[in-house]
Amino acid sequence: MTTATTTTRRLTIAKAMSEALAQEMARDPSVLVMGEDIGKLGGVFGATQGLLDRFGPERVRDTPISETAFMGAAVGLAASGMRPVAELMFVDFFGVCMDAIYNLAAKQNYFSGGKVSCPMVIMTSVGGGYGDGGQHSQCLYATFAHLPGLKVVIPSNARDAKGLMLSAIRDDNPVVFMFHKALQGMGWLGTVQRSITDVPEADYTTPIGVAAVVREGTDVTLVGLGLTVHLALDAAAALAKTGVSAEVVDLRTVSPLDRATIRASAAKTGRLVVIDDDYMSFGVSAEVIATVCEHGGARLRSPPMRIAYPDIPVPFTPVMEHFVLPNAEKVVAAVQAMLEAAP
Amino acid sequence: MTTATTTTRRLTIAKAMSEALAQEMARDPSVLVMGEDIGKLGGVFGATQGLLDRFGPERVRDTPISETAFMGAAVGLAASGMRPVAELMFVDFFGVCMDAIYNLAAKQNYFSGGKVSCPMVIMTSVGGGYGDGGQHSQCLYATFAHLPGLKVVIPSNARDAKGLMLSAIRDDNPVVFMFHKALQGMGWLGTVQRSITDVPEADYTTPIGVAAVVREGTDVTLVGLGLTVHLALDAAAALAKTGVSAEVVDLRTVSPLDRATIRASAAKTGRLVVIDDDYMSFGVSAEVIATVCEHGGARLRSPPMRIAYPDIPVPFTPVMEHFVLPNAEKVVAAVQAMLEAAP
Amino acid sequence: MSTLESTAPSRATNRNQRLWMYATMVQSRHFEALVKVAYLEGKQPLFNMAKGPIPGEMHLSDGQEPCAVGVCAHLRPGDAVTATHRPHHIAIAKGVDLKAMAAEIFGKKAGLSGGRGGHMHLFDPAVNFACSGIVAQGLGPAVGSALAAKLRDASDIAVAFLGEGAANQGAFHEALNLAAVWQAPVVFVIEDNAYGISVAKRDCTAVESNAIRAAGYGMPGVHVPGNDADRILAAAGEAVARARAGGGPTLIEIETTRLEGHFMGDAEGYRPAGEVEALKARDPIPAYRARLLAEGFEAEALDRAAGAAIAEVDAAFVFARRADYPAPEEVFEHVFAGEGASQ
Amino acid sequence: MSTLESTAPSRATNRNQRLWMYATMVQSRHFEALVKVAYLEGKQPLFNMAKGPIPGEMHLSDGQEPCAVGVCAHLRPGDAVTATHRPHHIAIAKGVDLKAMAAEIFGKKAGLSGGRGGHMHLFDPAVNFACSGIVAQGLGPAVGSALAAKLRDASDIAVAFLGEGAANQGAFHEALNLAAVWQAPVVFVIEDNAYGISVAKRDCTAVESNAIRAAGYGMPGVHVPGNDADRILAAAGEAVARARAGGGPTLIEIETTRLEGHFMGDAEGYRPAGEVEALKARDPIPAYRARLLAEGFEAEALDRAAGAAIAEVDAAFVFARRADYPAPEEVFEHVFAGEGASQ
Ligand SMILES: Cc1ncc(C[n+]2csc(CCOP(=O)(O)OP(=O)(O)O)c2C)c(N)n1
Ligand SMILES: Cc1ncc(C[n+]2csc(CCOP(=O)(O)OP(=O)(O)O)c2C)c(N)n1
Ligand SMILES: [Mg+2]
Ligand SMILES: [Mg+2]
Repeated sequence: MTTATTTTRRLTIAKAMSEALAQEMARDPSVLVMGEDIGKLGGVFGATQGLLDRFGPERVRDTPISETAFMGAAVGLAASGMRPVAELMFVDFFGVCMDAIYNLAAKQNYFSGGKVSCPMVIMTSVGGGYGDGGQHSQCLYATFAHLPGLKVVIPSNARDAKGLMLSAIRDDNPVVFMFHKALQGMGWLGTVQRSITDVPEADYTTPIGVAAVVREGTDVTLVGLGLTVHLALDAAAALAKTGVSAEVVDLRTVSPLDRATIRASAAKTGRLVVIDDDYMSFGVSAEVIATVCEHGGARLRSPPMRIAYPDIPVPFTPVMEHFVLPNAEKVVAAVQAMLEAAP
Repeated sequence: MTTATTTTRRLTIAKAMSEALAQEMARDPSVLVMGEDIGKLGGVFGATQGLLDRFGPERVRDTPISETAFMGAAVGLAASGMRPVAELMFVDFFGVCMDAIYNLAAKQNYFSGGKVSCPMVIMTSVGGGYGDGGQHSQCLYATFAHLPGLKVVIPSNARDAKGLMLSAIRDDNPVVFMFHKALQGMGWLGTVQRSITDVPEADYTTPIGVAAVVREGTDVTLVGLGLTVHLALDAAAALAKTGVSAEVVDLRTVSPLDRATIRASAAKTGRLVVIDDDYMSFGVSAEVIATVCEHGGARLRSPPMRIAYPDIPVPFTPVMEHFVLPNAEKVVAAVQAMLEAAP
Repeated sequence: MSTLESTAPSRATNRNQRLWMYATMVQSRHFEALVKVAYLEGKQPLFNMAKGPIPGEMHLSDGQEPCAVGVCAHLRPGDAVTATHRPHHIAIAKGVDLKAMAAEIFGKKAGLSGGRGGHMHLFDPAVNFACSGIVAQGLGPAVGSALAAKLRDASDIAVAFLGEGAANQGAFHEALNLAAVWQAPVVFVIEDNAYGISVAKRDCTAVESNAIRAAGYGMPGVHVPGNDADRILAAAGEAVARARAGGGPTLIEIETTRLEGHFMGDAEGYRPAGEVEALKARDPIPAYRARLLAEGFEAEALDRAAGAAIAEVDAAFVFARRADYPAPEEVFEHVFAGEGASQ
Repeated sequence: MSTLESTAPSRATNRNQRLWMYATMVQSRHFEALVKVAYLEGKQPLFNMAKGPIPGEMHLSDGQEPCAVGVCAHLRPGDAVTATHRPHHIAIAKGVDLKAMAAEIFGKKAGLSGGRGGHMHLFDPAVNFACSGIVAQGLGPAVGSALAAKLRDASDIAVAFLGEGAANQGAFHEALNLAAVWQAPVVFVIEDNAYGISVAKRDCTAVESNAIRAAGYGMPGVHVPGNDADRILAAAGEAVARARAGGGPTLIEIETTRLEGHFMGDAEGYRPAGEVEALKARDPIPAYRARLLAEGFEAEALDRAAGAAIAEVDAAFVFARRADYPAPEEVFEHVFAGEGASQ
């Protein structure tokens, strides 16, 4: 990890992503970007703003609505020495092109015995909370993290977003870069202000596969990723007022999972709550809990808890959606229940 | 669950599946079967043998290699009062048609507020161990189980296969019926003999969502599904010789997961080993462990262990593949290590 | 079969039908006008899509009404229609209950699915209407519904609407081939509004007219220029009659216009200057009114029909606004058919 | 553009090229013969696919050699080729290292990917050859490789081979459209062997010749009857030259014959009686030999070339059989590029 120079510029994740893309395109002629509406429009979620003007239509390609073809093409480009960055507009659309992602991109290096690598980035928006209905609000972290050969990152703030994007492009492997719509900094989506951070202008990388302890504490470990890091931080602030010291771990990468950081924090605090806005079962929360509880994990003082989106489609109407989404209050309540049961 | 009359006929899972299909097609004119090579060929894995001759090409449809179209068509058929059974030849191919499965079929009932149900069965082969390489040997249980609106079953023997198939067809929801190639009873695949069981000729159902304790024990709970149930049973037999009494739970359904049975067994024995031939991380083993360890789960005497396929593509060459697949010896070793650490 | 340029008479014979078409176009446009008003309420700060009485994305159909009425004029409640993310005009022309539809868009309990679906997931089994937010994924279900009708020897048919951008998605190809192989009674209707979000048809589609693609499936392909309800009526009439008579599928591409942005909030920077104004000058509804007047319809008759249609919409919006929100706990209902709430 | 019936001269001019074609067809056939022998060894009991020196599925290319040599005669190492689950003839014609290829099929350490890939996953970057076991998924990567060549201003091209069954897969449609929109230098070559496993082309494809589908992408479509290496050579020559000259993609469909089952062990009950015998009577290799002799090639020259080709195969198999298996632990290598073993 290159150490970055300090700066006071504050950027949204969208701007941090487009800045990282622009800097890397300027530095490395093999980088090109493609996807739907990433050219003239600058990306529905603003991740490619300004790139078409600066780098032209050869390197910034608006594609047909043909995810299978362009994800497959990215694999061929990667095999041929390029470093494509392909946007899947919503992660919810993975079902139309997953084969190219998980059977081609993810396995190319292995099938070729290391002779043909697959350096590409798939960037995709995740998450709900703004009433977009069940086919535009999913997270699917575990869907991607379960399948080998892919690295999967999800930044919770702009600083990490830029560093992870630069790492992702330079990685010789397919990296799925998931950005959460509630953190993206597009005015029309509402944005958690804490995700807008200072971002060094310089070139720097944030390592893939390394979680961050974003708040230290002693009584309980709250593990989150993307948006839920902010729920955890809000909960930690509320808990602090009641004298409970919560440590917050931002996973940043779900594959490969930084099990050491998770275990160390759980061992330190002896209590674990995982917060995940993806479907609960067979999800991130179970993997984190298993990582801590299994042989070789860490000893806990109380049974761990998970606060996740339940195993139901995402409803449209806000009264229902917000009822089931994780939030800071649910985290506080869980921690309090845990402490009451075994102080 | 209808109680079945006794019989001494022994069938393979393939025959049990095709018998269930034939019986239900005879009973219910709304049932039809479609997929690649399910007609003249009787299914690459024999699940539709004899159906074309008996029910004709209107109800037994060989399709083009167009999984997206025929899975989507199944959704339309289901919405229109039919009960389609569609075969996805290998689960590995899910990536070309997952949208129709998880965004259409799985969510139709919810999106319509219960007004348009989606009674369909997707039957698909899973598993490796016979040298078919990384795009034809995957399990992907967790990939399907993670997504809401689908029920997911995987029989470990012919008796359950027939009963689960009849339940699946009669269920008003999409059911993914995963059959393991190592249990299918096709001579050319080799078959675990224990999967070939007596199968009542009569009509009977095996309930979806209910696990079975297939061997009782007191010292450790071994949880498996499909093929790994047999690894667990083999391990239990070996452990019995050393005086260790292992209980074996056959999940039978992964979604919805029968958490009560899992927790009850784990509470009884105080030890848990989960055996899974799907990729380890974000998989079945983590969900089972979280189910037991989390708040409301069960108290264990030792940290649980998981024996799963590692997070790597499936290699072709048998020396590598068998090295990483779970087997009974690994289960025995895990249990012994667990008992040694905390007798 | 070769591509046909629609040579339909510009003067349809059925007076009532044309009056209905006019009034229904007016109704649809008024519906969108009221949606617009409601959608913009409370979108603060900075056009926050999550806020106001109608959150999420909103795709309006202004300008595309001729497609909906020209096709649906031939349809009966038993005919199935699958629409897209831009479904209002089609739903209205198909006879979807206006009150329940409006209530759904407001996320109310009285909505078509009790607020679970939202504007991209409108299901009304009373008139066999459904839609999906994933591009081109309505086509498979339409083929399935058509096959179901054929199997039960009904003369019902299915119509799948899609955008011209969707014609580059794999599902389009698979569904057309499958429909042709099955000789399913289905009509594929492309609404060519020249854009898929920001990407112009000419920049992403290798042919000028998608009608030519029909030849690749041995089915008639018809191109209908002019966004003219009468020509659409005639072209659709032939296709629908062919399907009902067992003559198999047809592909129709209609040149239409999108008078609004892709979704509300779209800044439309990708449009050439003056384009929207020019399109609005060719607004199909006043043009149709002028034609009807010129042909001798009385202004009073037109106004009466339009007035009644508008009044229905007004009543639907009053109903929808006054209706109750569902209880949050209802979110767990209808995940699975025939079962209670999931958790 | 309309479909072209290939009107190539049946008498090619380049003597060496045709000698190479003949010898390479013989080489490929001999390769398959030795695969057959090895594959059948030890398949006990009951043809157990898991057993013997070559486990898993085995798709032979006997009868399809003219497609491979007619196309690859025009290719250079820098040109990319993606093939299918039936890749041997194409790999051989493209110049893949025979020893490493044979060793891969035997699962040896000296194999192309050290035994990780197997017969459906042959990668040889020295000649830019790759293949995939998922139907039609090689097309996207070929378009990507072609674009990469175009972007670096090389005259290299890409060729994607596929079966006629694959032409009904969505990826086909998307890739052809994308290639046309990008004017990528790629040739799509359909080997029409009349079957996709057991399903006859006429039962699943709505048109007689897939060449007609090219019109839907504004690219030339060529139909080559007769399984005739010289006609294929001519048709491919035009397409390759067009691609190299910047003239964009071409679709070629070749009528060929599958002389064996879909895979080894296929009982072929779906074939009409006598079909295989009739096809074998038209075996393209003896026919080609006869033509060359008739045109004045000396038998001795043919035999010498063929003999050398056969000797190479024999040597490759000796090498492959004698080669060592990898160490099991190597299974963890190459999951990710540029990193050590994963676990
Ligand atoms: C598979 C898939 N890819 C991308 C999208 C995002 N998306 C929604 S609408 C749209 C444009 C569709 O264009 P067109 O089919 O022409 O319909 P129009 O919006 O013009 O009515 C896109 C790309 C999606 N919903 N599904
Ligand atoms: C997406 C997908 N669906 C199904 C299969 C199973 N499958 C393997 S080969 C094959 C038939 C392919 O037919 P064709 O394209 O004509 O090639 P051929 O086998 O005749 O060479 C099928 C259905 C697959 N590998 N991938
Ligand atoms: Mg459009
Ligand atoms: Mg074929």
